[in-house]
Amino acid sequence: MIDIVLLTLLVVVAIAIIRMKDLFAVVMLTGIYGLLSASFFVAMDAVDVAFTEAAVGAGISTLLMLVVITMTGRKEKPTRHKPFSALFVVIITGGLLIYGTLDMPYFGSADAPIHNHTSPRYINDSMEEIGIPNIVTSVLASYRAFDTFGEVVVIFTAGIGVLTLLCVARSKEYEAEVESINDSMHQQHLVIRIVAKMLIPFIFLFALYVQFHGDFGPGGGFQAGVIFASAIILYAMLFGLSTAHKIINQTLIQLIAALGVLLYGSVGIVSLMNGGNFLDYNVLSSNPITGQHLGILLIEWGVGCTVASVIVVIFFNLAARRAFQQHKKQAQDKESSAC
Amino acid sequence: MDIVITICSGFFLLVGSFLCISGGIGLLRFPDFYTRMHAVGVTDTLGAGMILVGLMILSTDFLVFAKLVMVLLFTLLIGPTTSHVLAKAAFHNGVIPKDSNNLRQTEEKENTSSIL
Amino acid sequence: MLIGLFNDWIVVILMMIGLYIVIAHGNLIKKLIGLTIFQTSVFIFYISMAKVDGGTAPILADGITQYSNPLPHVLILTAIVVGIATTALGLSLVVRIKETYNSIEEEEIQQQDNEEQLSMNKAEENA
Amino acid sequence: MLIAATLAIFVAMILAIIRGIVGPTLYDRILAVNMFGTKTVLLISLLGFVMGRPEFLDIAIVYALINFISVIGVLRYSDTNQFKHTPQDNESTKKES
Repeated sequence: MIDIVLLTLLVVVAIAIIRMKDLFAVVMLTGIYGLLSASFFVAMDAVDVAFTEAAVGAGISTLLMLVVITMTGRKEKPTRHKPFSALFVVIITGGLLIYGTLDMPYFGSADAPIHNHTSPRYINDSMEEIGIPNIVTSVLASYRAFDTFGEVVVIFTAGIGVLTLLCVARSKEYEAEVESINDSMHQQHLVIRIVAKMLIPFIFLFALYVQFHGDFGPGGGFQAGVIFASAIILYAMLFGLSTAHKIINQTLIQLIAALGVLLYGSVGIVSLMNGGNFLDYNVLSSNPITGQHLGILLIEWGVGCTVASVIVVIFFNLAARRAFQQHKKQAQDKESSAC
Repeated sequence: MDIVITICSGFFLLVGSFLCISGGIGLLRFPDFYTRMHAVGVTDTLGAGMILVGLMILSTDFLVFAKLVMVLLFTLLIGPTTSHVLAKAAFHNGVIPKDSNNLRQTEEKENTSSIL
Repeated sequence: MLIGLFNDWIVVILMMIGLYIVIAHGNLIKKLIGLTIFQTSVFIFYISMAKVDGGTAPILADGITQYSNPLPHVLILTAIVVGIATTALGLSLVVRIKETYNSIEEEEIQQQDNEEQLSMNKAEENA
Repeated sequence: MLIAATLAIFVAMILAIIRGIVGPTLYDRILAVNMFGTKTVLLISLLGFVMGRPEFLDIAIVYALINFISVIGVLRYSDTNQFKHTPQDNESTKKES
């Protein structure tokens, strides 16, 4: 019942997103959309997914889009031609897809093909083979560890891509001027500053809890990385980008992103050297269960480091680009007024 | 003992639900930003607190209780802060509170806009 | 049937909304948001496939026999984080496009490209 | 009683969505999103009890924290001259010149 209400609300919000021309409002609705889909995931028992979507969909993606909108302009221009052809394509495709769903197994039926192939083994045997209660973590980090390695590399590559596209060469005088732009929030908002100072340590602590508690409850490297990064982003937003740069060195962060992938890969290499398969943790220790625990701990650390530092790198570069553009604009204004 | 727990938690949950709904109606019906924020800011924190207290009474596990206390503390800390910051930002950015003199006009405007 | 396939139909509707935004809107950021909606519809599809009636979250505990399927959860969990990373890459491309063309509307960008092409052709003819 | 509270929260969520869609000013929308976030925290906590596995309250804590971060972020990036000129921006430009 709950899921039907949530899905209907999702459709309503999505239709509202089509109609809006103000991109800021669209981004706010995207935030609501993320929150709704995360509640849907909780109602569908996917607690780990809800955890990730909560941190990513409602928090980070809204923020990144906002930063970009402040750079590219807020209004969407109305399209001149009528979108009948698009509507035609969409209705035809949708009709075909709905025709396709008629063969699908009904929602929640326990004898659907998806439930009797590999998942019974995960549910029945994972406690003996891996030894941790959270099946999602054991599948993510042990049974399908190679797949997860691929995902981590994709995230790392996306970080490199953002870095290549947006990195600005910094000079001393530019830094000094950017500092004066950036610190406006810090000067004015005493209340948030103090509340954030109280909250940031909690967020870091909670991120560590999520990182290490991933074996027993919802959580793990991906979620912890996102939460860790959002605490750093909060700090950077409140106290200015240059202050954050002084504390968290960009080069160091890039190094940590690479080290996370390296740690993940080297766990695989070590298990190869000990005579097992790539990322087979049973051989890491004399007792297979201890080996699994060690392997999962190490690769969760690798994932956490990479995700946290890639998201911080993405945010820092977008925000630095924005400050750089503002700086250039102000310099131009000054020149024109001098003329 | 069980019945006392059920009645207590039911009372808190009902009061919390009432506050949540009234906050929602206030958000929808009030004429300008500041009154809406007032409605939400007051009822949101108290309503959330009430529902969380109701759940705390229901909880049997200590860890669950502790997590609920944490959620409650965060809500109590964050709710008023965001209200304050929002009001400040809105005022700085030129959202003008509606005067009682032109309240009638704005009500009419609101009605027409909600019909549209 | 209505309840049994409701989730799938909602998934199709959301997917088509995303596709429509990508096709019909010219604004690049709006297109990215359409892509996000499309992506979320796929997530919803996987997660609702994983649900088993009467099951609970796939975290082993005493006294529970029926669990939902953990495999789609794993796939989507990683896909969400990969999704935000790729969206960020798209956003940074939009930033660069804005810097180069001073616009993020598809039509204006194409117009500028066409003009540039024309002027280049003319220059070649003159030469 | 839990079901009643869940329904009440759904009603409040729907009202917040309507305000988020209609909302004439930008701040109404931020307010709606903020309220929606709080309601989501409550919904998750209640769902844990309704489904009989209340140990997943970690998610509710994350929601509460992330909600704060996103509201601060929205205010931080809506406070610039792009949207409207603020006294703070004036001050910072004065400092430079």
